[in-house]
Amino acid sequence: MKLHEYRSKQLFSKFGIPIPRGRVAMTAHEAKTIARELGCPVVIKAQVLVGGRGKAGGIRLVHTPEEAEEAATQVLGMQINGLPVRKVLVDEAAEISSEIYLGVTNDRAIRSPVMMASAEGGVDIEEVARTHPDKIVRTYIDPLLGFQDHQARYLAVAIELARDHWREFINIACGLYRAYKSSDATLAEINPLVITGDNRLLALDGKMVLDDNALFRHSDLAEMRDIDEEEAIEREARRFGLSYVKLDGSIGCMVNGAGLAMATMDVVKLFGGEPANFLDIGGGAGADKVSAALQLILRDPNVKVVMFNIFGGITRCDEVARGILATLEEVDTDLPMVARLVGTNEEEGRRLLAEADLVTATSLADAAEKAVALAGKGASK
Amino acid sequence: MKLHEYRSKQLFSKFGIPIPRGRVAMTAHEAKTIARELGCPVVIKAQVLVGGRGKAGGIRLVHTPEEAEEAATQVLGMQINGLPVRKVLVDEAAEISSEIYLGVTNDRAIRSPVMMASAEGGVDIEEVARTHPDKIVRTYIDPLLGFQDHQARYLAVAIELARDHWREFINIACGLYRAYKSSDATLAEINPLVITGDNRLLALDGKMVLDDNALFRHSDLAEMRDIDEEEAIEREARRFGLSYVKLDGSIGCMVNGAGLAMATMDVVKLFGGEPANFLDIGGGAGADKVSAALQLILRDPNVKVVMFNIFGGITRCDEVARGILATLEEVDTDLPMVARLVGTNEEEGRRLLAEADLVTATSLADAAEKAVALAGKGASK
Amino acid sequence: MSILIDKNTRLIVQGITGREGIFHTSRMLAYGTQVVAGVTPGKGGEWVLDGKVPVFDTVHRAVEITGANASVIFVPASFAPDAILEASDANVPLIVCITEGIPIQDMMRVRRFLDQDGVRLVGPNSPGLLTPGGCKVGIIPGHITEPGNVGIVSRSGTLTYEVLYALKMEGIGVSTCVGIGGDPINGTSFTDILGMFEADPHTEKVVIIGEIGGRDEEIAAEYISERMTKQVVAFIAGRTAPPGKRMGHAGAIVEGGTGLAVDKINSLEAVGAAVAEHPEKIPDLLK
Amino acid sequence: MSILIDKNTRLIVQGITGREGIFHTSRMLAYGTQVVAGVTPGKGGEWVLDGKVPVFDTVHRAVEITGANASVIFVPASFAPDAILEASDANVPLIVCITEGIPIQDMMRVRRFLDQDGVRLVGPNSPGLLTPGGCKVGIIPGHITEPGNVGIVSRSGTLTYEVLYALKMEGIGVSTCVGIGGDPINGTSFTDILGMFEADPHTEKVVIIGEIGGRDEEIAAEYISERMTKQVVAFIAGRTAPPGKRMGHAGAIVEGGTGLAVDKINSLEAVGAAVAEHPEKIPDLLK
Repeated sequence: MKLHEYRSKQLFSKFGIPIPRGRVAMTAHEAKTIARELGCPVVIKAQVLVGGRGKAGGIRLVHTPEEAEEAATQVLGMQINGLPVRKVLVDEAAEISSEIYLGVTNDRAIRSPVMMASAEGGVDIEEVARTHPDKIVRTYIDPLLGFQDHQARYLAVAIELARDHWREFINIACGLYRAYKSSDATLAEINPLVITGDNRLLALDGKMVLDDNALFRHSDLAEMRDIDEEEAIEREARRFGLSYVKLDGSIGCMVNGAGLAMATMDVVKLFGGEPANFLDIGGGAGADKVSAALQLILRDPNVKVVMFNIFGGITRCDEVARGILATLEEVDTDLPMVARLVGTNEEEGRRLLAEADLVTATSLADAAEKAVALAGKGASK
Repeated sequence: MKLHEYRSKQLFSKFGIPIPRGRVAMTAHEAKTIARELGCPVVIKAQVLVGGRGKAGGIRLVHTPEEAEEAATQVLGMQINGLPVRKVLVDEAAEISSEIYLGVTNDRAIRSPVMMASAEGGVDIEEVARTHPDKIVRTYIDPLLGFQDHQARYLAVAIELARDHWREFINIACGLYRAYKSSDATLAEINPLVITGDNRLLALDGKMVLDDNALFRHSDLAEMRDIDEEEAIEREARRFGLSYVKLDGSIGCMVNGAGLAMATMDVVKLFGGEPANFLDIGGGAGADKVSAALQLILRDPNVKVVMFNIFGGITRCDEVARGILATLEEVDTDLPMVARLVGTNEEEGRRLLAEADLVTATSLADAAEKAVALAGKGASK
Repeated sequence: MSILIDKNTRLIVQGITGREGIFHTSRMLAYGTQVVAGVTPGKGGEWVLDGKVPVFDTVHRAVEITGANASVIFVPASFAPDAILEASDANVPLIVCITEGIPIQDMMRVRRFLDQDGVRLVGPNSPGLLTPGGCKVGIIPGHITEPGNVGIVSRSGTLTYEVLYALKMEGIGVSTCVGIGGDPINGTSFTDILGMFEADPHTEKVVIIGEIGGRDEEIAAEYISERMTKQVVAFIAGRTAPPGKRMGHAGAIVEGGTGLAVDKINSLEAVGAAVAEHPEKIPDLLK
Repeated sequence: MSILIDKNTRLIVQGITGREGIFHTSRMLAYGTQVVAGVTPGKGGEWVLDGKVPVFDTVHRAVEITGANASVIFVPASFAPDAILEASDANVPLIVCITEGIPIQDMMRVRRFLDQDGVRLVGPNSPGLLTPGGCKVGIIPGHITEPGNVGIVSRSGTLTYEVLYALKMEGIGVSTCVGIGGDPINGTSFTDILGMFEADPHTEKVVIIGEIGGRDEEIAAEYISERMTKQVVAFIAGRTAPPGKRMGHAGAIVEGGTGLAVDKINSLEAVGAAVAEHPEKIPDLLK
């Protein structure tokens, strides 16, 4: 789960990281009031959970409260990469003398958190990573021991930070690690961490991504989920514990397991079809969950055929069959359906489905072939 | 640094450990008021930093506020193992159906914290440890990983705790570990942890010892040091960073290093003398500290002779000599002094002391022999 | 004829009284696995499955009484790290964690701890292990495979069943099938298992089932090139997956351009491991 | 002719610009130790002691530039755990910590971490090591001992000097003297050093200097009985110490009746190690 910039910075602030004074506005009028309170110049920043805000014109420097209102009016009317802007952050403007990058994330290969810093922070940091990897320095963090002061010093020296900023930098790096750890983040990033005109370090922009699996112990953070920004259908999927990604094809797929779901999509494509979605019902889904999943698929108007590929392990084929049958009783649909059920309780599952009007398949290839045929020309490449 | 029972329990309470309702009284009248507020029966408990309160009559169960006042009057007038009782804790009385022991401390051989529990808690726990060591169960805690729930369950099972208390017990054990860890304790102990008549777990008595070396990061706890209970002279020693223990002999010893200080005492005894104190000036003591140490020794009226045994390493003999000379200029004393200075800057040290009227010695045995001789018959065994 | 588990495996089931625990215990018993005990705190002293399996309150007690040498974990994600540590503390040499959804920071700490401890963890988010005809630990359906000489190691769950089933349809048997789990941090890697298969005299060929994300398949390719003498065949899921959601700059910097199916396929093919274009083609490649 | 340090030791001094750091660096240089660098964060680029020793901001940089293979730590107690970890992180194989007063929970964590890391920590609260005529690391005065064939290992600081001096007075020389430090949790134990002396062809006899508290001397006695062929002589300080302040019940239970001088002396004598009645009698026992 991603946190908005303003939420991330508020969290950073709790851990002693200096951030600009600022507040969030839902309306242009509010933005004007905040600008007046803070004193201009201020920056109006679109709060959306996608990158590229700056290039899309979602960040504006303004010099009067009236300009703030005008800029906020524009930004609040924007869509950035398809997402409507519903909030702006009004931050006091800072004079920037240089931009640092500082971030902590998980390195799965090393199986540890890694803290990274660069003297060349800012929007082009990924370009720096590609072209001058030596300009990004890393220090791996023992997950049991935690981040140590000497590691922060190592980074400060390696990015050739002026000595009078070391104390601040060490506090910021340690604070960032604590923010990351205490909120079960998978990413906590300050970019840019600026040196201001009056020679202070300031976290001008912040980003955090939290581990969805750990939200059960962070109810305060879980409440911050911005449901506005999720497509209604994905929100619904989450509510049932389903993993759903909408795609552009015509073959609705319901599969148990992410790997098998991907493989199923691969095979559908191999036989010339286009999947309408990725949908993993997870392990051990009961009839309710299966029913919810099927209803999600049926809501997509592009879907021409539904394909079930269930290989039972912790998931039981009979439960899946019950879920399908229950849905077909409730929902009126003419769509053809291809079902392939193998594994745990497969006999019972097949017996249950025998009553319904479903095409059955024995192998994955068989199922994909039949589904592609049924989708007809609608499933063109 | 030891914490009083009431401080320990307050700290436990912050970590979710249930404690009896209660408050501290400095006067008998206060005790009466508290007893009335809590509702009787209550227990009046002497707050002193020594064991054996119960046997000394420092714990009284009373049934009316008037009785509370009377009991508090008596207890507040007591001395327990030489320490005057200046405070009493007035706790609501609990009906006890059984007593558990639960404690966490450092096991230096294993180099880890260890949590211990016993179904046979109460004042005789050490006797249990001696006679039935199997009745005390232990679980070692990885200092990086911390205490885990399964370890608490292990203890609960091993002491045959009734199942309906497991959830409470696990919370208490985890809370106790967090109290121990977050305050840099060397001991955190609940004895007894009782099962009450109405079948709840309750920490009836608590004890914590904090790591003096870690107090720099626990200023809130450091303020709790009960200076009333320290001898004035030991308090003074602490102020200068000296380690001083008063003994009954006549030979005042100033030594650098605990091991050498003990060895010096051993040798004094071996030659028939009795040390007046253990005094370690630590490593790298400057002239000020040496001067403070010497003044401490001179304050003890039993001292007949002062013996310096300084083997310079991080401590410099010239600094020690300067400290001695400075003191002798300030303080008027006729006591004979034996000085043995070897090691770092010893020439300079000896040169400085040559002016003063001190007996010098080359070896430890030589110094001890001379000191014992000078102490004369006063230093009898 | 197998790695890690066989007829002598004495298994305990942590979380045996839960819905999944009890269901899969009955399946494991039916397969012939020696399930010697279950563990559910607070239910020690009970027996489950018609008195076949005793339940203990702690792993310590279960191991002490039954001499178990492996554990399989079915407890919910929020309790699973503690369950793994409990099994490790009781010196269970093989711990198989089926649970999915364990927080990643928990797993980093657990894995770091286990590294010092010398126990082997398979999973989490693993379907378990299966030595056909010998022992089933976890949830892999037993009837979809037969004993044979092909070793299987997979990051996926159900996709593994798909492959086992496809092999069976073509009459190809399996020595041991190991699901190492799909989580970013797990206890056992492809290379750990490749090494065991290379050393196992009853395994003649090996199938790797990978998927997009991480670099485990690339590392496995290096290992194959340096250490493996046996034939290795692979399938990588996610060729057509849309690019995943980005993890901010740090994720991009750490992962670089890695994790794509095409890179994994190229790495494996470069070291002589044939990569199937869909899972049901694996049997052809083994012939 | 020595263990752990010799003429090839290339030493860095952490905390070199502090009062103790600079003083003892000059002493170590005067003794002939190759002090190749100092570390003080914020003072990198300076030179100390008349341009003899360069100062770096980090241990990493110091090691990178100078090829140091040992470090001695003089930083204050609140920063010392970080300093130890920094040296370990920079792969310094021998870390000697002079600092006293480090919180015990910090040291438990540091020690646990180092156990996985393969570096050797001597101390904290150690006077350091001395290989007479070869190398001095720490604060043991150099002129109170001469090269020879007696190995010394001690938990004490100044008491060690006392013994070195007494040996010198009797013309007895030393191979290496190691102060393992008097703190409850330290990096190196008596038995670690006994094993090195046993293996060192230039050490013929060993002196152990112990004190009350803990069980290290008892464990050393077991080791002597099982592994040592060389003569071992001991002194234990604190025979006449009044019983220390009690640490509550838990301390008494954990420590039991252990830690008394008499127990340590009995343990050592029982395995044939003569125990001197005062430190200046050690030379007699070595003859």
